[in-house]
Amino acid sequence: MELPFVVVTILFCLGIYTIITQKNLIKIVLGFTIVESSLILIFVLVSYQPGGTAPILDKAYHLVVDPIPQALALTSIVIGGSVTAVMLALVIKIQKRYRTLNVDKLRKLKG
Amino acid sequence: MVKKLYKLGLVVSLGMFLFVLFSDIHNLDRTSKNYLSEHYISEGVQETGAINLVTSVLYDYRAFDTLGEATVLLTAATILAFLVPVTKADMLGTTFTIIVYQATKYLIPFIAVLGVYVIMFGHLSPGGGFVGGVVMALIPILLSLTYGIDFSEYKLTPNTKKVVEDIGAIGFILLGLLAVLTGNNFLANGQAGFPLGNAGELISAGLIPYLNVMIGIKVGAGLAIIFNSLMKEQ
Amino acid sequence: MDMIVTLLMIFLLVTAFFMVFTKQTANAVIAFPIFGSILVVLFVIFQAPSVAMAEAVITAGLATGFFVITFNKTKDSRKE
Amino acid sequence: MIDFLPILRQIVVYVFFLTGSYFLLSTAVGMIRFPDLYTRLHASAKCLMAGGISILMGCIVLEGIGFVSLKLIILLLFLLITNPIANHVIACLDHSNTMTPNPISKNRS
Repeated sequence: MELPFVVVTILFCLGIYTIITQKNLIKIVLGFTIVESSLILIFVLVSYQPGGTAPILDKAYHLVVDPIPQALALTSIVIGGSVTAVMLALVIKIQKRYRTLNVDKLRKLKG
Repeated sequence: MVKKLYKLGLVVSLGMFLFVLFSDIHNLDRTSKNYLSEHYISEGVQETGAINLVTSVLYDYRAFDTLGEATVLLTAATILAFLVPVTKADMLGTTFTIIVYQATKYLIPFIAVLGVYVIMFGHLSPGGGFVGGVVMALIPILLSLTYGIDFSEYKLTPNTKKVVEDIGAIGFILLGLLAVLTGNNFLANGQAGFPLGNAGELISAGLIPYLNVMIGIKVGAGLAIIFNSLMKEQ
Repeated sequence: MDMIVTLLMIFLLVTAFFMVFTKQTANAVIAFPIFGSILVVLFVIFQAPSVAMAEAVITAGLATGFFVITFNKTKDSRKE
Repeated sequence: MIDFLPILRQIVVYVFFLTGSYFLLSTAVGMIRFPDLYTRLHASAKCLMAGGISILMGCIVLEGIGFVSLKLIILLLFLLITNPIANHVIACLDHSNTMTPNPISKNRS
């Protein structure tokens, strides 16, 4: 079980690298969603135990995974969807104002 | 070139720090007693009456957080309604044939049945208010994607959606205040003496199904407003 | 089951790197729901069905619609 | 005497699952190997439909008569309605945006 934590680390760093270096505004928003997905994945990985069942107790059970991080992950997903919608609306407004999606040209037009 | 290497070095150092942090999380002592989770797992079904433990955490033990989460959705819908001008624009160049128009009519009852099922069985099976609300919000989205935004706003006007969203928000708070009248905490369920019923039936678990319905109404109307606002921008 | 988890993790990384380093924005937008769908399968394997349903409906379904609408509205400055 | 009904059910389930896996694999190969948009759409439509129907039929046989089978049948109906409409919309929009199919050229190899 060493591999999933390495994958989470690589996904987080990839998202941060996208936010820093990419020029297109839509790809920057994609970077935000990658970071958010990696954090949800680590919530689920912390709650998992080998041999456990899902937290729905309609039958006899032996070992149950932790329900608290799953509730937090559910909260995080819904908030992430609405935040993505607000960011994309701002992207459309920027494109209507300055007629470009490139970050460098945006910076030049301002000064 | 030097700037790019600088950024790459920053990200790599951040990755090394995160790797140490995550390996610490991985090596946590899992055999030690975790009292909160143990209490939720062993006593949760008797105290709340809901089989799905995630729902019992989300709507009973931690219901105040759910109220805050609904407030974030309301804020997002309000910001998008501010940003949008009054013009009405379609998606660029979308004219469909009659097959699509006719088949959309047969598609809507499936979506409505699925949404009501997911909302009503939220305390017995995976799902709940948020997922069911998003599925119900697909109906106005489908109308505004196929028939155009004029028809969608003729069938369901924005004032109607706003009123439905307000009914969801106010109903959640009133259901919470119902527990205060009996002399208990805000949004208390089991301690306030509501009948819990037999665990596993449809009408059980006290206030949780009604809270699910309110959250479903609120999320569905809010996401429909957000989608229509994003489409109307020209 | 361990092998399936390893394979899905490798697919997840490949999809994420393709989504970031491709040239055209349309490919990145179309690769986004594939990323979400692989995450849904991983959540079901790790015993979290509620989180899997929310991820499938919101991230892979509705957020993709938001991205496609933004991609359609910003048509005239797509070449840069 | 051997009770052969569970064995027969197992064999039927294996046949359905293998057929579905073959069709889904051919979908993936066709999406990569075909040269044009319309031929790729052809692979996506037909083979995805056949694979989905086969795997859902296998699940129905595996589950037996009950409430879960009713849900699976409703899912099958939903798939039968939505998948042709999606492919029809994609092909129709591409054709209206003046995207003509590639002409067939002999001795291309």
